[in-house]
Amino acid sequence: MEAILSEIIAKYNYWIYVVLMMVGFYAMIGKNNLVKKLLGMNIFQTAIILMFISSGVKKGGLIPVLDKQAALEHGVNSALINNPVPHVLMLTAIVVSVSVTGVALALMQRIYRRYGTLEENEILEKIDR
Amino acid sequence: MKRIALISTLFAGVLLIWGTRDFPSWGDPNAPASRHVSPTYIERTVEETHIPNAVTSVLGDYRGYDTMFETVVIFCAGIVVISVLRRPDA
Amino acid sequence: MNLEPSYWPLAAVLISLLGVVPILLSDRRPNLREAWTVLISLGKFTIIAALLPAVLEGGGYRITLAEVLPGVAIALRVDAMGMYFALVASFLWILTSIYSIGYMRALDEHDQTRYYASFAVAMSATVGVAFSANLLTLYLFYEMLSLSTYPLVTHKQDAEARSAGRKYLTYLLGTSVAFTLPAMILIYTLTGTLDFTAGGILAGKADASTVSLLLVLLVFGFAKAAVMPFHGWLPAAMVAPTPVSSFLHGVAVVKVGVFSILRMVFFVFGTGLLADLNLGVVLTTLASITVLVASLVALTQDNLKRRLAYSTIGQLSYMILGAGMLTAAGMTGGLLHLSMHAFGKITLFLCAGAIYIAAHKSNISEMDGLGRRMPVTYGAFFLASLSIIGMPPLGGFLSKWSLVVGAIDGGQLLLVAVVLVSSMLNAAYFFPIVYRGFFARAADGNGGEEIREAPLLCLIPLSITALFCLALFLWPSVLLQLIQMVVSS
Amino acid sequence: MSATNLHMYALATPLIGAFAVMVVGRFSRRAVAPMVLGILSFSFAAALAVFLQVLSGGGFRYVVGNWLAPYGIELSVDHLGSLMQLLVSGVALTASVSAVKSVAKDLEERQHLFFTLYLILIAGLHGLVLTADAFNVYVLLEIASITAYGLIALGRGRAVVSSFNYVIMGSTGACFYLLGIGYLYILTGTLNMADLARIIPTLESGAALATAFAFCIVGLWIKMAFFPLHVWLPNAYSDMPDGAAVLVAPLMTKVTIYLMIRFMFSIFSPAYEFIQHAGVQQIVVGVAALGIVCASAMAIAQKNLRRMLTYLIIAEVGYMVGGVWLANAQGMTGAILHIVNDALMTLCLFLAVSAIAYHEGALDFDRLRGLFRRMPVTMAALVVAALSMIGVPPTCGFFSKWYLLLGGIEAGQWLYVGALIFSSLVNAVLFFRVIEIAYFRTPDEVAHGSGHEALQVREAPAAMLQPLVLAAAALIGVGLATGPLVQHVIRFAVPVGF
Amino acid sequence: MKKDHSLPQDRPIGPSLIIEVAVRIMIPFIQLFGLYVIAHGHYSPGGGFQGGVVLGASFILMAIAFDLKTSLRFFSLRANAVMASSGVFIYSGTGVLCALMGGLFLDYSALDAIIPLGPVEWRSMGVFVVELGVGLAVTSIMASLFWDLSSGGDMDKGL
Repeated sequence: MEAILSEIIAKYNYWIYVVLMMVGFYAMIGKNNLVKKLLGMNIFQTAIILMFISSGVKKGGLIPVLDKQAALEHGVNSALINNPVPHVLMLTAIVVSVSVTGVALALMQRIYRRYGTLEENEILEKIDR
Repeated sequence: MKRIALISTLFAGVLLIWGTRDFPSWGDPNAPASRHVSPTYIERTVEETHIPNAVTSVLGDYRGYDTMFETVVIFCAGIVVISVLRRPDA
Repeated sequence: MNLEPSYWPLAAVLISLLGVVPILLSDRRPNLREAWTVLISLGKFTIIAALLPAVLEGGGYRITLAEVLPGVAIALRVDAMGMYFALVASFLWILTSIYSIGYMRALDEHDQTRYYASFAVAMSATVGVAFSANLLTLYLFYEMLSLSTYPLVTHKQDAEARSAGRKYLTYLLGTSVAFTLPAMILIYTLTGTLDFTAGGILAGKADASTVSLLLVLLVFGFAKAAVMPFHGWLPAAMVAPTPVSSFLHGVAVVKVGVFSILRMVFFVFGTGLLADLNLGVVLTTLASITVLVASLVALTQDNLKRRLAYSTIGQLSYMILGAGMLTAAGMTGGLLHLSMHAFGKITLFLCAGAIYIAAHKSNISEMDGLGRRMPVTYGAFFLASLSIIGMPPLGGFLSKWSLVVGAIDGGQLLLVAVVLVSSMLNAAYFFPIVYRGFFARAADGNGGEEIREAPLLCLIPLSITALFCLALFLWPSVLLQLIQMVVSS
Repeated sequence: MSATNLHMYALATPLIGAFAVMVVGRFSRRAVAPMVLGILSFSFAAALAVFLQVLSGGGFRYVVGNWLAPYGIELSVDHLGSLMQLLVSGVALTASVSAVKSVAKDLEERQHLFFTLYLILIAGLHGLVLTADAFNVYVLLEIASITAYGLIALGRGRAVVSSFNYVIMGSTGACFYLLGIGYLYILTGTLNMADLARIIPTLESGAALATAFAFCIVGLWIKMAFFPLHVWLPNAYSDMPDGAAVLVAPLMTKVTIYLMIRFMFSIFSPAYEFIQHAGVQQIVVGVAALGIVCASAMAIAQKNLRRMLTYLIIAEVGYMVGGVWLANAQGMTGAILHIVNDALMTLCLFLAVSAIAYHEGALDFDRLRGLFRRMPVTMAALVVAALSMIGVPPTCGFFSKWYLLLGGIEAGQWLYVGALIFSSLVNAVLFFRVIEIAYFRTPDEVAHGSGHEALQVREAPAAMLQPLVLAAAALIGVGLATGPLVQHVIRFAVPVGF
Repeated sequence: MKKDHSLPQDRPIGPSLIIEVAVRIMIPFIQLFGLYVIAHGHYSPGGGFQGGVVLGASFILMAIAFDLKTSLRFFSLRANAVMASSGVFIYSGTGVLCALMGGLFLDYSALDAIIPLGPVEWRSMGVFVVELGVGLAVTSIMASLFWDLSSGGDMDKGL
């Protein structure tokens, strides 16, 4: 019991992100409407971003922006400063997700202009005939 | 279709949660992610790059190669949107 | 056997391959094109004949082009067996190309350039198979032969020809990819090499079951040998123009199949290994069945070329039979039959072509009384069929005789019976043709008169080959010498 | 220019050239084609120089920005990497010669956009084959994918829909990969491949590692269209413009397979996949065999040459994944060799397709009648490529198939061996059907006496024939050079451990 | 700016004076802030992307408040394309320049050979140059993304 409780306290954030991921993933592959697929993709990517960021947290850590003079005179105690790497990685991931979203939106506009709908099954039957 | 999606989603989710078993607890300053490479950035950023903002120094210098391609990615996105939407037959 | 490096084998293979270029270039000028063809065929024969003396002295030539896999190169070598086959094939090519000039012109066929070009490619593939130094090279040229003969088989381009071509490729490519390639890789994994070495490379490397599996795979894999049940392509391929059938399906293609199987038996498995494991019986059973069944089927065919095709299927299995006996005389007979049958069968096909040109008849039942109109053709036909049946004083007698001797040496009296019975059957399906030709009254008296002999360009080659059936009985020394070198090694 | 940076120049030239093309193309259309060709030939020359340098001096590792690994991003220019870079730049150059023509015909209004994306895609592929950093792989994968989305969307008919499906599937794959990398980062705190490979064996956290491995590998499988995850590929590849297909079809899947090899052997180890989880290996090889069979069967059902080829690509992916997972040196050699050969084969096939489409338009089988009369050179090259696909020596397809079969027999994976042979037979059937139609069937208008121009020779422009002939020659050349290639290059790429 | 009253009236909500005035006042400050975020990225949270997005947002706001033509008047399509290309070019060009100066790719300290600031200082400078490039690219791409997506490619009028 004690162990389980501590486990929950230690990991609950990851589990929340996993649930968020499942939501996004299901929307991506299960939904019929293209917009919903795209939203699912964004949810999925957001969940991943959250997971990364939360992996960089240190209890009572400060933001990784130092005071130049202090750092030069008597170094820094890295244990008190949050891990910058996940932020960097996730900046990249955010940009990627923005780009993919933009591309997908543009494609969707063309699809709508061509087929007059965004429901996958309707599009497919329009293609067949 | 939906059933397959649901099953695969649940499978993935269970796998992921099972995977978190071995994770360090949240905010643990001794987690490998906080111990292995990142402290070096924080400690060295000022004397190696004169940039007190560790995020900027890692973004622009230590991992600048990533950032370059990330800029290229968004550039690509712009080009793709232009080429998809601004077309004669549109 | 000491093989000295030399570029001549490569030249022998390449000359007709490169000869394709001038043939294609002189597309518009038939005389020039056919002059090239004859010239190339003569050149090829000359080169190969020039290599002969060294081989007769027990030497030979070799050349390695590229080492493509560890321990396996694309390499050529000239040894007794290859020389024997190459000699026969390249000699017959000269006659066939002369004959096809007459034939194609008489019938005024279309796409003659394509015809001659693929013929030349097929020829280099054949010699390539003869001179291959290892299984990979042999496979390479084997596939090349299948592909280059495809346009010849489908020359007519009508629905029948297309389906025939489809059948042809399905059988030949299919078996080679499905059986030969795995067998080859299996051998490579077992021995680490694919080179042909006298006495075999598998000895001691594989257990009985593997060896027998390999044997069956390879016998069926080289479906050009038309061992039943993979014989269906041969009758189908008879839609091709007669020179093609005569040369490729009387000589080159089918003999390549048999040659490859014999190569396997002598140089990959090694007769010793087969004898130890008592696997000759596998070959002999398959062969005997094919011989008898094919001969029986041949009896029922009315179309002359189809009957000849089935006769070919039967005759091919004599050679495998001989190899399967694993006795010196038997092998001699098998190898000797390779050339004897080549000369005999090509004569028969050429005659069939001549009859078709002269009388436009392809069914035996319509050929009553033709013999009196075209005595030369029918004379040649008679000689050749005698040779194939195995009557003295014709070449076929020698080979069948040594086959029988071999069977007796091996104490396999059953095989003696097979040979004799099948010879009876041969007689049974050849004599009626000759008989009808000379003695039967033409069913319809009219229209027989204007039939004359075929053009000279057709007559000369077939008479030459017919005479060779006779000559080989009297002077077989060179061939026998080569064969002895193979068998003794 | 110092020699140590040559591979970076090979990468950066297309990248910088892309912006130049973007700007210059707005003002003059005519300048685009020569620029592209010049850029790519320089990049090819540089890649060739790097390859020779590696052949003589051995591979080396390169730290971008002069930050030592694991702090900076590291590139590994080893035998395999430089071979792949040579392949990428060579194929890109050859394809672009033909692409210039077909693009000028298909979408002359938006050439400069097309070639901007085209060059950035090439740069991304260069980066992918060089990088030794797990996260960098993700970014570059996205670059390659986004440009590919754009190139596909430029295509005909329902291209946008295919492209959108590709977007969804591709981002799923990318997200999976990123997720796996995230798990690895949380466990190890590093992203450098060598560093990961050093740390991973010391971890005793099996569950998280297995999860990370599973998600990364599945993500890559989605990107490479491995059998059950292949649904996006046929539409996407058959709808994109020919100019793009000649680049994307040969390279994308192959480079992803190369990434899988890198991931499996540079981050994880053969011991991890094949010894600790031997069951998985059996399953994957089985699935690969199944994929080969199914893809070949689906290829038979197609009525259109281009679609048929797309299904064959899926089958070939099965070859290579299976070969890698055979877990022995022969299979590995076969897989790497087949990456090269299959890239060349696919290049040759798609070049032929685009050359045919240049005049004929659609590629349904009944449109191919009498094509041998009209385009003899193109069809001859197509035949060579077909023989290579079937696996007839001395074309290169035979030798990689040889190694794969060797590995399959060595590993006792008879299912896989059977699948390979089956697919070779199916290829024979497929291609000889095409050849027969193109060779013997005469077009209807000719059959009706009229319209003999259908039998006149009307080849594609020389700019499309030269690369085609070159590729066909390369098929035979590489086939004959297999021995040295394996001896001097691929031998070093096979990971130690088996 | 008289011609603002000649704006197309066919939008669901006509031009609303309050919004337009407010936006006209805000935009300079937004852009200033964007530049600050880019420039001050070394010493405070910020950098090329963040600042670029803010700058792009200013044009997007312009397009929303007035209409697309207005924002295009301040930021033409051609300038946009050139800025985007040059932004990315600055970044990759810096990398190649470092290589050409005899260092490794993206090794800013090699630029010391051009203007001697000291290798370490050059690293900071290089990062700044690079961030500028990123800012340029992100600004223009953000704007063009919005224009294209909102007008479906034909740049007549926004939402």
